[in-house]
Amino acid sequence: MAQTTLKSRSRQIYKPKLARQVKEKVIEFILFLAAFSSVATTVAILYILIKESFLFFQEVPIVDFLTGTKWTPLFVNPQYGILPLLSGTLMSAGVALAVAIPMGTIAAIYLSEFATKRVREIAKPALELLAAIPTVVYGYFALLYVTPFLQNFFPKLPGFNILAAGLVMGLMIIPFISSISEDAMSAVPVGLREGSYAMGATKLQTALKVVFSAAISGISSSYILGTSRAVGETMIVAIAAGLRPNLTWNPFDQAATITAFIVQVSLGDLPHGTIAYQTIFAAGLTLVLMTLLLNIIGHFLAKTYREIY
Amino acid sequence: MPTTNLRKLRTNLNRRKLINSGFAFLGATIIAIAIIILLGLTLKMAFQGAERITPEFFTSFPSRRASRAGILSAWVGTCLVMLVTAMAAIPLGVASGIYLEEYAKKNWLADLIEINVTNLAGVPSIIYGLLALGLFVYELRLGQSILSAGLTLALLILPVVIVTTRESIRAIPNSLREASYALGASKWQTIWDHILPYSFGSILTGVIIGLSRAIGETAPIITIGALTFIAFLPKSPFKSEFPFLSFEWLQAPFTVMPIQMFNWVSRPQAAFEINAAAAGTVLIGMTLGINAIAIFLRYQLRKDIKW
Amino acid sequence: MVINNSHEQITSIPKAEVADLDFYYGSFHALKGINMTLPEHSVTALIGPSGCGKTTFLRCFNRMHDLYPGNRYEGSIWLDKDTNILGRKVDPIEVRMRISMVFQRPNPFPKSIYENVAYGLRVRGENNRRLMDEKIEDALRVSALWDEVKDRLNESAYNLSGGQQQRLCIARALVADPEIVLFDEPTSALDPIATASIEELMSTLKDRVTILIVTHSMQQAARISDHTAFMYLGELIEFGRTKDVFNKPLNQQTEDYISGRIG
Amino acid sequence: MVINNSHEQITSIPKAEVADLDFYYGSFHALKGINMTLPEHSVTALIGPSGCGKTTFLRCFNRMHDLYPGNRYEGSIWLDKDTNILGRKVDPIEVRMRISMVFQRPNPFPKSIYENVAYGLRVRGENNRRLMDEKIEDALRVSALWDEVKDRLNESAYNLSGGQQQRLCIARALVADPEIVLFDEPTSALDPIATASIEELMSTLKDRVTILIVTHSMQQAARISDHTAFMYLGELIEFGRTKDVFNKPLNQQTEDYISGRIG
Amino acid sequence: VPAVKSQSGSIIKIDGSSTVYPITEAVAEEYQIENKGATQVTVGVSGTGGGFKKFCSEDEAVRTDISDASRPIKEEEMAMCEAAGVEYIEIPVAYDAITVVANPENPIESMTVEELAQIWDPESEGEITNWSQVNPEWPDAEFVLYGPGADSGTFDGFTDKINGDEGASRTDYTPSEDDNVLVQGVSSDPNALGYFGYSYYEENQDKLKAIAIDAGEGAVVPSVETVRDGSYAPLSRPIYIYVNAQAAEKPEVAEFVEFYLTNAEGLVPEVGSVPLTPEEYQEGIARFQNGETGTTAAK
Ligand SMILES: Nc1ncnc2c1ncn2[C@@H]1O[C@H](COP(=O)(O)OP(=O)(O)OP(=O)(O)O)[C@@H](O)[C@H]1O
Ligand SMILES: Nc1ncnc2c1ncn2[C@@H]1O[C@H](COP(=O)(O)OP(=O)(O)OP(=O)(O)O)[C@@H](O)[C@H]1O
Ligand SMILES: [Mg+2]
Ligand SMILES: [Mg+2]
Ligand SMILES: O=P([O-])([O-])[O-]
Repeated sequence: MAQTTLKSRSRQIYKPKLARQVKEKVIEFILFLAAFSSVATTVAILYILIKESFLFFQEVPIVDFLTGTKWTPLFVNPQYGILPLLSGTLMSAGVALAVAIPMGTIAAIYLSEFATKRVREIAKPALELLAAIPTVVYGYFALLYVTPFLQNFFPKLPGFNILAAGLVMGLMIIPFISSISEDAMSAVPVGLREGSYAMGATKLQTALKVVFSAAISGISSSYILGTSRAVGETMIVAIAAGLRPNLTWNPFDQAATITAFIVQVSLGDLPHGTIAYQTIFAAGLTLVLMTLLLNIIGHFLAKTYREIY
Repeated sequence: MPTTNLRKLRTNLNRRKLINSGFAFLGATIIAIAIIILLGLTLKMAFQGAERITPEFFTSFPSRRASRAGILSAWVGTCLVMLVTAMAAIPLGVASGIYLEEYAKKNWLADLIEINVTNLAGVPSIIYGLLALGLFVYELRLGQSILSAGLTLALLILPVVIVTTRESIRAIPNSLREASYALGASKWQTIWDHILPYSFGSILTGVIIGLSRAIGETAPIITIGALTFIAFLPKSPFKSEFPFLSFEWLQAPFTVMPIQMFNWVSRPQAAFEINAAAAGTVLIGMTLGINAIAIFLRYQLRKDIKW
Repeated sequence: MVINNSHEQITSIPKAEVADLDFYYGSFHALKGINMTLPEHSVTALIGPSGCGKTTFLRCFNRMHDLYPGNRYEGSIWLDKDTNILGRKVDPIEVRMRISMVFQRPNPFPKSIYENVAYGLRVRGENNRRLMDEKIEDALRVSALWDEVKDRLNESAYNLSGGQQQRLCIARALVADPEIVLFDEPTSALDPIATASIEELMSTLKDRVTILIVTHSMQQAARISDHTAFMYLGELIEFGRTKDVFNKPLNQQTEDYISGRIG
Repeated sequence: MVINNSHEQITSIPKAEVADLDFYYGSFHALKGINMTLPEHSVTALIGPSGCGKTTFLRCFNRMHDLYPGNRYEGSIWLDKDTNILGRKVDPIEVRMRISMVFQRPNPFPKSIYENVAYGLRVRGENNRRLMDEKIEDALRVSALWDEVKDRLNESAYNLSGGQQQRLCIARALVADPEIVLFDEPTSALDPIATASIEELMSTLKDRVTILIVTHSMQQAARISDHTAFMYLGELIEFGRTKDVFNKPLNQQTEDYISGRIG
Repeated sequence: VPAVKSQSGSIIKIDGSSTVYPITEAVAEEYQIENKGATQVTVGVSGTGGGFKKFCSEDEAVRTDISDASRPIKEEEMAMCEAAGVEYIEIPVAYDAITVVANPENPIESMTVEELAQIWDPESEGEITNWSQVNPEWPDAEFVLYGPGADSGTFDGFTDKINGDEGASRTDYTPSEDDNVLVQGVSSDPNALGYFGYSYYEENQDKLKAIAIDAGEGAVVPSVETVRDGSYAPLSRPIYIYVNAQAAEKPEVAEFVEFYLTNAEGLVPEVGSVPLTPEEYQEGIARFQNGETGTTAAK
């Protein structure tokens, strides 16, 4: 090949350098801004919550807020103890998790280790539908079908109660646990599974002793996710668990959760700037801190039990 | 191997196999129970609402008389809100996903964004409602409008879109990236010509799943204050004079399907319970329809793409 | 068509006998009419070009193919002349308790060193700590790992080097006194030093068990095995004493392979 | 320390010259003081045991290592004596436009056959359909694929067989008239027949371009290359005309490798 | 309601009392049918207090044109309105009876004002929790209370008239601005007791039982007659709409208010409330047309 063609060829390809580099940089910057928008969202959430809560805590001592056993912010002698809302939140989440964790885990083990490919391909999306149903529909189920059904066995059960809301919420949370756990278990390398089968283990032994422990990080993060779902779930409890702040540990009782309180107050359309308006932000801040704490725990769990195979 | 030994081995084996089958039965039962309960409740609702699901139900506004009340303003509102949500969440989420997967260097900033996205995914939806109330309604003065609601839900599903975008991009084998670079493509060329087209389908699937979640969200919309009697439609986005597009509808008051259902659920008259059941059935139908599209897309993609 | 150019001089007692074995992955006919005997207390090597079916054959011995749908065996593998491993009524789990396996890549469980070896006993419901300690120490000694790990039995197995992990897997395979141990290219993921230590192990192991090993290295086969089987395109082409197969192959294809002309 | 036992008889014009090349994956020193010339219009083979750095070396020529963080080059590779490929101011994208690459596994884009080849032109902003048609036909002809695909240029490239896909990748690499084409074990994922057709191609290609190829098969190196470089543990041990390297290696390690004693 | 295509402009924003809501909703519905969607009306339910907070808001984006109220505007609300420069016209639209309801399974038929006060007194919180503590003849069972929230005019009216002090109430009950929630609660719990506007009882007579109230002259059950003749005491009261005087100058608002008052007589009974007399409605129209601002209700 002649030397001249080589030269001209190289000149041709050296040409568009600067324009291209500028374009690449601009695009990268735009994409960065987009990615950063999620950080901006978090900052905005914290800003709004902290700003309003700050005003709130100027009126209400933080100790009273954390230790008070009565939550009556809208009455004549308002009391701002978050404990009743907290107990409602924890109780309903507790009932839900008592349903969802065992059922979700067993379903995940079954799907990943026992089910045939066909069954898995049908059952997994079918289970995922449980999470796709709008929560307002679940609230409807809990209030109009599940509570009356439970009243057949527990005649004293009030019309609004934690139990029905929690049970239905548990049903909704199952797929968060089963799907993510199943993914984690499926990701366990075939080599480990075959190692166990080659020792003469049954499917169950392989599933529980090898696959489960190898996938523990993914499984524990599914529990964390399920928990933060349960704690933050709103419509089911707002519709079916009752709106009365009630410091109780009895699931047969009615009780308002943090989320239900926010919804209830929002329905009344509180105007900007009143203390009643600020209460929902203080309650929201509490909720965010709870879920943040859960996430941090999840992060640690994932770190300690990182999948190492 | 001595036969006594073999016999011991077999007894032990039989016990283990029994436990094994017991568990398999338990697992299948649990899955079946969960699905049957869901199916049972849904069908019960559908039967209860069936008498109300007529064409008029879709073309009537809400009314104080249950038998005349319909979901026209609700489903139109839902569609418009979803439109805003999709328009905001898709570009933002896809761009973020691309940045995180293809550009971000391993540094504290990338870690921050990454951890932040995970965290946002766990923030309860009602908190987005509070954000919207404080930010969109009061600080930015967007009012209790379709725009506020759409943006709120867009932020809510942003983590879903980001995560699925990242996963779809990650599923593209590195060999294709290297092939493109080796031909002298720049980074953006590689992304635009290869990464995006090849992951388009699965990103779309993720977005649709995100939207199907947004469609049923009630709490954040209640928080911005949308529970009202709305018996009219927002202005049409099209008009006869130039420039033919109108954005007034963005500012309009609105209601959406889950809010309408919530409204009817909390009415005590049995007749409205039927409406609520009918609206719930339609809402589930919409959600399932959207999910079915997503599943179909995913299936089509699996069939076509094999790298 | 069954080609079986066995040399006649196999002397030891047969531990297992393969008779007319065919194997199918769905419709793909991967093993074709294999007949072979596995002599007791000796090392038998399977060699052949990539894709010829060595791994497939090996995994018939502990019914590993049962784990995946669509696989089909035909023919039989007789263990001690009385049990057909492939028999319909024979439980694959029982087979696997008698015939254990070591894989190509070390695959210790994400558990402690102790628990990895203990697993072979625990699946049988063994819980007696004294007995387990004893057996585990024994297995680790035989696998030439005891001295290196005896002070850190509770550490994670993932802290070990690749070679140590593979020896751990060997200990795990040995702990419950299997009759046959199958090795599928056990050193292909290891460096030369780790490889040497595992090869050294082999010769001591055959006092306890019968060994069947797949290897892609002819040199390795020559170094460690007593008998060698050469496979090609799913068929067993030649089987005999290692030195015979390597020095005076009966079959042209074997010779081509050994001299590097094919593969 | 630079070991460079080059035979002296290299005759053709150097297309590229490697001078004191070191390469690091993070802190891992993968290439150590390599000096070599790449003769123009000829096929140069890189051989050596697995992990010796062949792929790493090859990917220095088109700056592929720039794609991943933590990689570091030292030294230089002069192209046509005037451009240092590794130079700080040289844009890797330009390098890749002049030096293209074919990978170990065929990696066509999930696009049509036509668009696969066209992509090499499109990245340069070429859009003239007539000119593209011409160049694409030419590239496909040179890659001995034209006759097989000319009637189905709009079909997906995934409908082609592995060997056809690899030839498509070669056409893609050739379409924009590169000066050097790098091949990284281009036949290792292919069956013998496909391999033969690609080997055949090589000899016709060298009229257009300079070829550097990594292969794990010494036979292949012997068959297709004009010059051979033997690498070991990140160093270039021996470099010279292929027949010299294979028949009278200067270095003991080369001889050991060629005779199968190591690797 | 048949579909009406949206075409033009103005929106009338209404919010406030849940007691008035059914009436306003019915009027809005009829008005929009008649009007073919030319004017759009939104009706929210925030409770009387919540409604006034919006009605008198400085923020125009939030401010409503009309506020539903189940009690007259309070001093502090007047001050808020003044600060925001909002003038208003007060128009009564119906009578209401705050109705005390129990589950139909509950054997109690009537209560004296004192008994009611004892149940709802702030002092009783945590102390009085059982029917029999109030009246030994009543069942020995814990009661469960439902009532409106603190933004509610009904709450203000009830506490004022029963406990003698506006806002004085025990707090360990289920509060909701949405009376439908209260109906749900009482109807699903045999030991429940609640109170809310008459129309919510009227609509749900099959699930609820109205408790007769004895203010010293014998127990009286709420009904259209007992409200009209004043014998259902002390829990009867007029209910209002408040119209922003500035907004009233807009023709569509004026048209709507007049439509409201001319059709109220027919629509009020339909939603289970007690209508005013035709003369009273005429007076209201006159007040409105004359633009008489301020409140006339005796405090
Ligand atoms: N799960 C499977 N399904 C279908 N075909 C398979 C499967 N596993 C292996 N094969 C095919 O069966 C044949 C034998 O494979 P096998 O893995 O036994 O070869 P091998 O001799 O062990 O090769 P290597 O040395 O590469 O491990 C090959 O053609 C392979 O492609
Ligand atoms: N991305 C990487 N990061 C760190 N080390 C690497 C990386 N890629 C390769 N190496 C190491 O660099 C050395 C050379 O690897 P390279 O892939 O160049 O070998 P090779 O000669 O091509 O081997 P093969 O024949 O197996 O392809 C090996 O020790 C390898 O482990
Ligand atoms: Mg194999
Ligand atoms: Mg390589
Ligand atoms: O909603 P209220 O009528 O009780 O104010």
